[in-house]
Amino acid sequence: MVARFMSLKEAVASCVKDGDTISMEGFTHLIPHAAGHEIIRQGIKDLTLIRMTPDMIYDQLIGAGCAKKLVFSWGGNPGVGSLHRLRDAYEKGWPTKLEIEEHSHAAMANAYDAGAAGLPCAVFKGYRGAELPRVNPNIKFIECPFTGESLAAVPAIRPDVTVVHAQKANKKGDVLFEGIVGVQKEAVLAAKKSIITVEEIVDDFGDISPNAVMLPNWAVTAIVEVPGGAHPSYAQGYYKRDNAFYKAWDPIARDREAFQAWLEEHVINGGPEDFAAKRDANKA
Amino acid sequence: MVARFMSLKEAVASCVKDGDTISMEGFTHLIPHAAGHEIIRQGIKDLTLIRMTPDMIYDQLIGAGCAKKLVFSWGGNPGVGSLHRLRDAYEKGWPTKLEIEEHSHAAMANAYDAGAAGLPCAVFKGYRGAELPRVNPNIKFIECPFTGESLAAVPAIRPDVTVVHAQKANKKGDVLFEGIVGVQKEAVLAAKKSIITVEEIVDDFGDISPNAVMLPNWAVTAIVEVPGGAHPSYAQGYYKRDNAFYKAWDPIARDREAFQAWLEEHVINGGPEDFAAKRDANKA
Amino acid sequence: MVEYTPTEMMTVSAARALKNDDVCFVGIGMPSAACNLARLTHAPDITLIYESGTIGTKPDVLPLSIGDGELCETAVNTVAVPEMFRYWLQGGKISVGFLGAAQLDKYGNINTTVIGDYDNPKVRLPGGGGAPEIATSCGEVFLVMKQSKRGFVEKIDFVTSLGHGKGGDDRASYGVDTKGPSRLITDLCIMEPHPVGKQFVVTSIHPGVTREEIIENTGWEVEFADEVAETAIPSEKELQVLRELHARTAKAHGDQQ
Amino acid sequence: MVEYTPTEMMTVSAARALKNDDVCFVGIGMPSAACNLARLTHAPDITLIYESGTIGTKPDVLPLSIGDGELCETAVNTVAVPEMFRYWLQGGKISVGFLGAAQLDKYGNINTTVIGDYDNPKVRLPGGGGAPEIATSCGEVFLVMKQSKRGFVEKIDFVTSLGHGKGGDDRASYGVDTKGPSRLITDLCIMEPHPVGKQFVVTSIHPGVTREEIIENTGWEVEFADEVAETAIPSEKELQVLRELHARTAKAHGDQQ
Repeated sequence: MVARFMSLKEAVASCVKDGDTISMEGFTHLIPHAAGHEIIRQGIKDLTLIRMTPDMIYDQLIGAGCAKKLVFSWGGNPGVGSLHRLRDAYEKGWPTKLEIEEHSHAAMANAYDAGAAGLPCAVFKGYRGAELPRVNPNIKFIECPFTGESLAAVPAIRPDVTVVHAQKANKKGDVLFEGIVGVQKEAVLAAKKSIITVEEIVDDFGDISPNAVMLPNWAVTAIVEVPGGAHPSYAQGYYKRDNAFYKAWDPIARDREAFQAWLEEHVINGGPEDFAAKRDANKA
Repeated sequence: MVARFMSLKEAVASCVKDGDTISMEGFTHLIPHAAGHEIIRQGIKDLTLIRMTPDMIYDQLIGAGCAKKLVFSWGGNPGVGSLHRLRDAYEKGWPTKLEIEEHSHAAMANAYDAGAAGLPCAVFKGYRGAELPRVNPNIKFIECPFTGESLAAVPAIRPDVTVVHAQKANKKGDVLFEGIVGVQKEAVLAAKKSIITVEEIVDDFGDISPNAVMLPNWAVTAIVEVPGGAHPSYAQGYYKRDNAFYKAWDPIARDREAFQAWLEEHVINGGPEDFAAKRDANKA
Repeated sequence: MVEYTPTEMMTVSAARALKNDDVCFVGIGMPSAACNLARLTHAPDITLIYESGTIGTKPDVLPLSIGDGELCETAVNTVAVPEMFRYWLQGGKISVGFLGAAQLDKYGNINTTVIGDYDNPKVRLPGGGGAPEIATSCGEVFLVMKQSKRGFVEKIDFVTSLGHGKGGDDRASYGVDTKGPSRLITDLCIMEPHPVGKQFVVTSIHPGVTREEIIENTGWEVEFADEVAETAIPSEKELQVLRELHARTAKAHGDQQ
Repeated sequence: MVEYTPTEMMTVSAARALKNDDVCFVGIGMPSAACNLARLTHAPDITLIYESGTIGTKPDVLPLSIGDGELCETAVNTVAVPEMFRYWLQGGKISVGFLGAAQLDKYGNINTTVIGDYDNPKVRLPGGGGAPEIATSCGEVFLVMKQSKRGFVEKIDFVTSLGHGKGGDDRASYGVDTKGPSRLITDLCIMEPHPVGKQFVVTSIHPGVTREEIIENTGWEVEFADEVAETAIPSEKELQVLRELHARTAKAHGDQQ
C-alpha cells in the first residue's frame, strides 16, 4: 500500500476517527500544527493524545474538546510556562475531563522505539528511585535473566494514527526529515496509519546521503503538501520558530473566552492554506 | 577523553591485549582488514572474536592463531563458500582449538544495540521455534510483563575493544560513516576502547547532513589514517569491493601451507602502507 | 522453441511468485536472482530489502555478498543493521521473506547450520544469519532450492529456522502469527503447504519433468495435489532478462566467461 | 568595582563547575545559560548535549525551547530522540547532567511534577521530561536553583528524580552506580553533599551573603562545612560574556528590552 497524496481534509477524514489513539510528534521542530487544526475543524472527539512534549498543539486540541486522555512526559509551553488549556481540562474538567498517563522522556522514547520494532514493551534502565511507578500502573519492572538487574518496562506505543510534519516528499511519496528528527520516524513506523504533512513535494531529493532519515512510500499512508504547516513550530531550511507567538499564546490560552475567540477566528474559520503566509513571515 | 591520532602499530599496541574480547565489524562494507593484519603482526593471542559475519578477516586471524573463541551469526566467504581456516580451527584444532558461540543476525544486532544502550541484555522477538537456544545457554526467554508474550533475551555485547574502518575523520577526531553502516556505530559505543581506521583525515566534513552517521571525537579512543585499509572489502566513494580477491581467497585458505605462505608474505612482512596500492587498483 | 536450464526454470518460477507491491527481504544467491528478475520484469515497483540495511534497492548486477556497494548506491535509503532487524523486519514491515536452505523438511523447516551433530558436525555450514527471524517475522516465506534427496530430507539435522514446525497448528504454538513457508520453488516443481496438515504438496510440475523424478529427488514421501498444473515455460523476455542479469553480474565480478 | 545580580553570581558559579572535557546533558533555562557561559569562557571544548538530539552544540543565543533550530545548526551531529536517550544517556556517555527543579530536598531529590497530591495537585508542573533518567545515568549531577523556603523543602511532594534518596548509601540501593548530585549552586551559596550522610552542606558563600539569609531561605536545617569558602565574584569577562549572551538571546527571541 503505497502512500497516497491527498488534501488535508481528506487525509484527516480518512485516517482519524472518534476514540482513536493518536500521536502528533515533533520535538519542538516540525510540529504538525496545520493537521492539528484540521482535526479540530472536523470535530473529532474522545482522542487519546500521545506526545512526549504536549505544547501548544495539544493545548489547542484539548481546549477544543477533542481529547479524553493525554499520555505525555513533559507538558508545558517551553520557556514560557504552563499550558492553560491542558491544566483547565485536567484540573477543572473544562471543556471535558482530561485523564492523564505520565511517563519520563526516556520511557516514551523507548516506547516509541519498541512500537516501531514490533515489541509489546520497551525495556530500559529507567525510573530508578523515581515516584512515577507508584502512580502509573503502566510502569513495571523485570529482571535481566543474565545479571538479575532490575529493568523498567513500559508498554510499546502503537497509535492508531501518527501525524507528523516533514520537509519534503518526492513524487513517489518517499518522505525526508532533516535536523532535529525527534521520534517522528519511530512514531510513524509504530502506527497503523500515518499522515505526513510536508513543506513541499519535489521531483526527487537530489544528492542526499544514502543514510538520510527517510520513510519509503510504502511505510506511509497519506501525504499532504502544507507549506508552513508546522508554524509556529519550524521547519529547518524553510522558516524559523515563531518564538514570539509561543509567548503570545500564554495570555490567549489563559482565558477561556480569549481562547475560544482565537479558535473561532484562526482554526474554525481558517484552513491549511493560511499557513503559507505564516511561513513567509518567519523565513529562515 | 578525546580521540588520539596514532599510527596503526601504536593504536593496536595501546588498545588490544592478549585475552581481550574484540569486535571488528563491517557488514561487507568497511571491514578493517589493515587493522586485522596489525593484530596478527603483533602476535596477540587468546582473543574472543565477535562479529556478525566472520569472513576473510576473521579467517586470517583464526588461521594465524590469534583467537580462542568466536561469537558470530553467519560464518562464510559470501558468494564463495566456506571459511577454511575457521573450519580447520573449529573441526581440527589447527593451529589452536576454536570455541564458538552462535547466534542469529537479529540477536547480534540487538545485542550490539543493547551494548551501546548500556543495557545488560537485549530483548527481542527472536529464535521462535529455532534450535539454537538448545545449544547456546546465552539465549534465554522472558515474559512481557504486560502481555505475557515470550521474548528472547541475549546478553549485551560489550567488547573490550571495537575496531572499525570509516571513510573520514576530521582534524578534531570526529568520525564519519556513509553507505552500508552496519553495526559499526553501535559496536564502538558498546566497547570500552575503540580503534577507527579511516581512508583520510580532512580539515572538516564540509556540507554534510546534520543527521549523518557520526561518532564525536570523545566517543572514540584512537584514529589511524590507513588509505585502502578496508581492502579487499570496500569504502564507498573510495574503492570497490575486490570480489576477485574474495574468490582467490578460497584456494589460499583451503591449504595450511598456502595460507602460511600468504600470511608470511602479505601480513608478517607487510604493513598498513601496502593498502594504498590495493585501493588504487580497485578505484570506484 | 525456447531452450532453458532447470535452474532457469526455477529462478523464473520463483520470480513469478512475487507481486509488484511486495516488500521482500532477499536472501543471497538464488533468492537474489529471482527477486531481481521479478523487479526487471513484471514487478518493477517491488521493494527489495537486503539485511545489510539497503531498502528499495535496484542493483544492476547481482551482489556477490549481501552488502555490495551496488545495493546501497541504488537504494531508496540505507539504514543501520540494528534498525533493519528491529524496525523493518521485527516491526512487521516485510511482506515476503525469500530464503534458500541446505536442508529442508516437508514442513518447510530449514537447516543452514550443520550437517550431523551440532557439536561434532559432519559439515559445518555458515549458520542462520538473518534466517531465523526472517522465517518468523515476514508475512510469508518463499523457499527456493534445487531438489535432491540430500537436501530434501525427512528430518533435518538442525532446525535453524522455523517453517510449519511439526505441521498443522504447530507453528502458531511458538507465538508466531505469520504465514510461514507458503511456496517452495525447485528446479523440478512448485510445492505449497497442505491447507490443514501444512506438509508440502506438489501443485505444479515444470514442463518435461516426471513425477518419478520428483519422487527420486525427495527424501520424504511426495504428495501431489488432486490437480497438478504444468508450470508455464519461461518466456523469451524472462530468459533474456535473466541471462543479461547473469552476464552483467559475471562481468562485474571479474568472472571468466 | 564590578556590579552583578545574585542570579548572575549563581549562573557564573554554576558555569565554573564545568570542565573543558565534560560532556554535559543540559536542561533548559538556568542550566542552559550556565553551560553556554562555561563554553564561552573557560571550557571552549565542552560538549553540550540537549535532549532534542543535538550533540556538541554551540548556540550563539540561548534556546527558548530544548529544540530550537540554532541547536541543530551549530551541533557536531543530531540524532533521533530514542538514540539520544538509549545510546548516549543510558549508555553512560554523559559526564554531567545539569538540572533545575521546582522543589528540592537536602538530599538532592527533585520534584518537577506536582505541588500537593499527585491526583489532586495544588499546582500541576510540566513533569519530569528527561530528568528522571538524567539524574541516574549521568556521571554526576549539578543542580542550579534560586534559594527559597518554598523550593528548598524538608520533604518534596513528589520524587520526580532521584538524588541521594534518604541519604547515606540509599541511592545505590536502587541499583544506581552514578555519583548523583555532587553540587548545588544557588543565588546565595554553593552546597555539596556530606561525604557520608549525603545531605547538602554549604561549602561556599557568595560575597555579601550572610549565613542567616541562607538559613531563612532554606526549608531544611542548614549545615555549614567546617571551612566555608567565599565564592569568587564574577570576573568582568564572565559578566560581559553572560550579558552579551542574554542580550543576543533577547534580541533573537523578539523580546522588548
